[in-house]
Amino acid sequence: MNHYPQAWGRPRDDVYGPYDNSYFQASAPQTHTQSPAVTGTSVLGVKFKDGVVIAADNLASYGSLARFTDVKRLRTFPPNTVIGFGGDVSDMQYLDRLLQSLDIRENYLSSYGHVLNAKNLHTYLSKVLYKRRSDFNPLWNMLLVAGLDDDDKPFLASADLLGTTFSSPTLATGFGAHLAQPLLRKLMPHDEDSVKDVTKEMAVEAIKACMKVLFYRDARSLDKYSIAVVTKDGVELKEDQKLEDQSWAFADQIRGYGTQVN
Amino acid sequence: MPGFDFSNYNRNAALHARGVPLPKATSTGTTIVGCIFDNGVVIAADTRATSGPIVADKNCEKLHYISPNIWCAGAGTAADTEFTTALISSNLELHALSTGRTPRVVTVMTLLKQHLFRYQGHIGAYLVVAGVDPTGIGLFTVHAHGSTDKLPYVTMGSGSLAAMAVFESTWKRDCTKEEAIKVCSEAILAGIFNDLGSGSNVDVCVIEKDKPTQLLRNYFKPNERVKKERDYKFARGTTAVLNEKVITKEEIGRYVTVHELSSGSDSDSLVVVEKMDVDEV
Amino acid sequence: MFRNNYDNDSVTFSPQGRIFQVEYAQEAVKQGSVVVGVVSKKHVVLTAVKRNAEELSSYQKKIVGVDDHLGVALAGLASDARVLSNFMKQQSLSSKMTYGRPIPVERIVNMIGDRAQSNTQHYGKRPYGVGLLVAGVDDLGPHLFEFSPSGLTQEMLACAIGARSQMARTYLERHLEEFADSSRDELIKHALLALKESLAQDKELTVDNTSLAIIGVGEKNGRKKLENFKLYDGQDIAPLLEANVESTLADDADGEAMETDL
Amino acid sequence: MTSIGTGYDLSNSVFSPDGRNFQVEYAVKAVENGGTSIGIRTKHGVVLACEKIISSKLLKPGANLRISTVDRHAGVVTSGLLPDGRHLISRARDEASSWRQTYKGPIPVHALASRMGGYVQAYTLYSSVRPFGVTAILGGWDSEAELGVDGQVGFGPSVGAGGKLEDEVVKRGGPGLYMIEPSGLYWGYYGAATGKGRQAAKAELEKLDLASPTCSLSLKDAVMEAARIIYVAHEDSKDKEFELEMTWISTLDGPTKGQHQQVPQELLEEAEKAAKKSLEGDDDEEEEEEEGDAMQE
Amino acid sequence: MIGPGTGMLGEDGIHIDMNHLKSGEVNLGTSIMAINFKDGVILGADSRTTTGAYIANRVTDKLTQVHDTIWCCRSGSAADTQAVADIVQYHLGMYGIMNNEPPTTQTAAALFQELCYDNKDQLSAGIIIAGYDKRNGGQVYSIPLGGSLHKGPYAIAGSGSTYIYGFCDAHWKEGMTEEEGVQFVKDALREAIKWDGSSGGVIRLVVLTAQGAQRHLYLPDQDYRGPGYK
Repeated sequence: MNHYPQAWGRPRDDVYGPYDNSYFQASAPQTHTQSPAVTGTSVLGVKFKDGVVIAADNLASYGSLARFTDVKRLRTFPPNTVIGFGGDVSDMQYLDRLLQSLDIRENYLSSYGHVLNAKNLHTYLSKVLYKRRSDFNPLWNMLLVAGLDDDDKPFLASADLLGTTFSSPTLATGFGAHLAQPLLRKLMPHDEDSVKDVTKEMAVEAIKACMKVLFYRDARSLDKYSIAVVTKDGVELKEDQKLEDQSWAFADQIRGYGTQVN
Repeated sequence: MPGFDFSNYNRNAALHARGVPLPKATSTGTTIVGCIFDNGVVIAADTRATSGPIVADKNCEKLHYISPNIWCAGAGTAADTEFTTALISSNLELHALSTGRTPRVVTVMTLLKQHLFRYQGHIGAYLVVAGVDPTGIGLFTVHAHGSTDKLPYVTMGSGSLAAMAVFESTWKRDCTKEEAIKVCSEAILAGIFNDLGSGSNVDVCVIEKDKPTQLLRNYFKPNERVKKERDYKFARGTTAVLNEKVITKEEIGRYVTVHELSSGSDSDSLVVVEKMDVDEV
Repeated sequence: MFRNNYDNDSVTFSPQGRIFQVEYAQEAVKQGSVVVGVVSKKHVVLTAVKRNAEELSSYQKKIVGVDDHLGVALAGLASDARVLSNFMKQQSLSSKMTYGRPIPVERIVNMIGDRAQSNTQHYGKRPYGVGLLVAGVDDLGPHLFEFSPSGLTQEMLACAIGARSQMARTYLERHLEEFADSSRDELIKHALLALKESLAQDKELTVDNTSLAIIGVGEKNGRKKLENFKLYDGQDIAPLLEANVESTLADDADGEAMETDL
Repeated sequence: MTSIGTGYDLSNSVFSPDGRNFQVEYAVKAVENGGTSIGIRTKHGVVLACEKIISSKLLKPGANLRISTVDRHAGVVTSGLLPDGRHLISRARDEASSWRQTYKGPIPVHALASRMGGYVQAYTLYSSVRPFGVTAILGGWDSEAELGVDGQVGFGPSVGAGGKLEDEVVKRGGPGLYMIEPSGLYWGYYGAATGKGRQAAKAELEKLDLASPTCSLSLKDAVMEAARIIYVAHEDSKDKEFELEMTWISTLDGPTKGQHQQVPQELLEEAEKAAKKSLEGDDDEEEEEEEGDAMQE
Repeated sequence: MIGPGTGMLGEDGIHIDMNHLKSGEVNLGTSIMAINFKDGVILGADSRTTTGAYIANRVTDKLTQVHDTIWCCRSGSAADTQAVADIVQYHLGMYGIMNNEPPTTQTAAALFQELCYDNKDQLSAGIIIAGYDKRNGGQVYSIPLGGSLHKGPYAIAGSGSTYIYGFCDAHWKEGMTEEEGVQFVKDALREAIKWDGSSGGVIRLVVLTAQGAQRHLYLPDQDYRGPGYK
């Protein structure tokens, strides 16, 4: 036994060999564990026979505070992909810039005529997200990628902060997964086989109905939203839409919480 | 990697886990203040250094030299204030030599805040920076995390609330040197008497335009130690002698073996000890 | 060859603005056996004459498959070509991994071009001593590129490099108009005939010394589908030689310009 | 070339006793052997054009583009060693992208020129590298619109930002044309030319009176002129066939919306036709203006 | 909001850690804002700096100049925001020299965002950037805790801002005159100071227009009516 605390309570060096001091870390490990600050809520997406409809509201919350009400969470990538972001807004902006630099690289700098379609972008984004989560420094987002695949067929898939990917004819992130997905699935009773029977109008209607339900029942939602229709011909993006035909008038029938009638 | 080495931290954590209490760093639970007057600036400090509940030093120096016309009062971890100010002072001297200009107070303030910010508050130095330079009179506070404030009168340390109370009630604009010294020393006295972390004497430093800086060490000694009226010593003869027996050197031979050393040998006293055999009694 | 002061390295310009080291490297390409490439609207063909070091040794590798949609033929230092083709394999794989898309041909060609250029501008490096014909198919169709040690890359309709390749080029120039609409078989025939032009007087195209590769745009259910890189080597090439070379041997018995320029 | 062979021209970064860097001058020679490239700057945008000598009949027509986009709003054409040109362009793209990463917006054209010049200059400083064997012409358009910050969300007041001055003196974007030489030197130009036919091209450019504030050249006129000038400049090497390649960048309300793009095929063909015609017209009144090899310092 | 599947967050939304100052750190528990008006922008702030409940500085200047006509309002850790502002000031100074033209407000916002986003784990800084230049007019950007960047007609931040969301939304008008703008900012900050214990002291304003920067000061003992600007 000697005065080195490293040696206390362990077998003697002269008998069992020297202690491996590397177990005493010289510095604390670097950590990135972060939590999101300013966040967006659900993103919804539905395929239809010629393309995809995608929507998200315009709110960025700070905890329960409705901090910014003009945040456009649908971002387009030329020529015909739309990405919807949920989760941290600063990370959304980071990804947006990342996609912009990719756009410049792909569509401006290199040989003309090659495009990255939604499927390519989704692959790319999921790799970015997975890389960051493997560095224990996740990008705190859940996103939907809407557009077309290699065969110009509708493409819709999600990726999240863990790098998990998912694809389905209807998708919803966040609260939408609970509130909107059941409604959207009614539109597509036979999953992928139903896509060919769904028109653009049906898809838009379904999305609008879901946005309304989310506004009624998601405490972090807003009645202003953006909606985009992606087809072979390009992207038709409408920002600053307002929810219509809301149902509140029945409130006048409600008196008290039980026996009260007046 | 530059920066702190945390291996001692790990060792201490290991010790602590085994029940060894961690030693307390000497922290200057302190009152320090500064005040600008018409022709310069005064800073002042108490002189108590504490280590937990123990007064480690009754008359320490908390006013640190930076350059002839710039001084710092330090609160927080004593070693950190001491070495941080010494480091900045040294760098400033080199800077002054290479530029051939008298150093500025804002330079000191900037060097300090950038140094402290880099260490994210782990260097526990809370400082009042004061001085006179060609651009005028400067008075700043620098917190351990690297934030700074510019004010006409400032206080820091555990006694800063008591001291600030004095300033807030008696400070007035455009005061003279004498008034500044007075309000500063009174603010320190408020700290000494009302804050347990502060005590002992008042040190004052007066930095004036175009005049040599005056360090008024122990400007006030309000806690002079007076002779104790009583003491713990027993007067000679308090204990009665019941009997007395003198044992001579020869008689020691009964208990120990005594060897005479030849004066010619070059063996030293240590050797003597080793040669001494002790008998069992 | 006469020696001048300006040819010691690739970082010295001659007073005429030439870089001799690069020009010498281009000579190394002419030492290699001939390779020919031809492109039509649907296909791209590479073909090459392989040499063997001695009677009993194996024949060299002249055509390397890089990916399903990409291959190169080389003339010059084979080990330099290996470095470049390995690099191309990595880049191609990385594109598939990151974007789920085969890398566009022009882009990968530019990458090796840029690599080669840096070897001509820094002391202590030497230019690559190899010329490549890069054949590939992407969204825009089949492509044929020539790569040279200077880092210059050019898209060609047809090309031949290597020893005595001038004869092949003469053949290609003469038949240039026919290539675009050639069928798969016709294109192979043109490639082999061009190759044959460059043979030394006493040489024949045989199953041992001839390699041929083809990539194409096929069709499946009305959609474009890649016809993967296919290499004909050894016995595989026998039917191609039989169908194309032997027959014409009789036709062109009078033999045009069999003289060599060496 | 009096000092050729005295040994001061064998290494880059070495001055001769009379203060010249021969390797840089030799690099200029490489440029002078290259195909002609020109740029024209008008109030409405910039046109870049180049003469691509067809070295082989086997080259694919219309492929092998020589004018490159560097960022959405800027393009570069080079004369001289083509692979060196690609190297410089690749660097210019990196500069544009790193600017975006820091400042989250497009790089101003003058800043891009400055960075390209700095990079080229660095290759004249060391004996371990050789200078670029290219002269690059950079054309771009600084957006006249209010620029956001890349990735930003939200907007200012719907009535527009307060206190904006509509004054003429307030600079609001505009065209930029720069030429970067192998020495790293660069100047801004109204009309720039380099490569084999530069002398003839310069003479033609000067006739356009581009520097005059009253110059009324429209962007389409500039395209027509650019094509004609390339044809004029090609006269000296008539025996070789060539292809004309042109790109342009217009104002935001112009045909390219502030982006660097290829001149559309129809316009290109129209311009080529007109160029050929005008050449047939004044074939005999050829003038040879010998101009000092300017701006070599 | 991230839904189930990510497994990190509760049903009730996102938990914001407002309290991640290092112990003993000086906090700008603050009310700050900036608005766009007819001729430019106005920045405003209270003057209270606290450590815990103690007011370490009652006349703080939270309006910081980072270039000639680009200023910012700081909230959060005093040390962090001072360090960030100092770095941005340095870069904007370099930009002006290197490019022979003054940086725009966008440039400043981009630099602030880069620092706040990349170092989000180390910083607690909520910053509003407001600037004026002749070409782009007045512009207001806000960077909240996570490091996102938001442009707006006006921005409010700091602990006191939560009390005046309603006030600002109700009283906001676009294209106000300077007097109206000053009154709006002053009234809003008065409310924030009134209800937020971490805000207090004097009200400082900076008006940025083509005429340059103009400071205003309003004192509590004059009922925030004066002295105004000199």
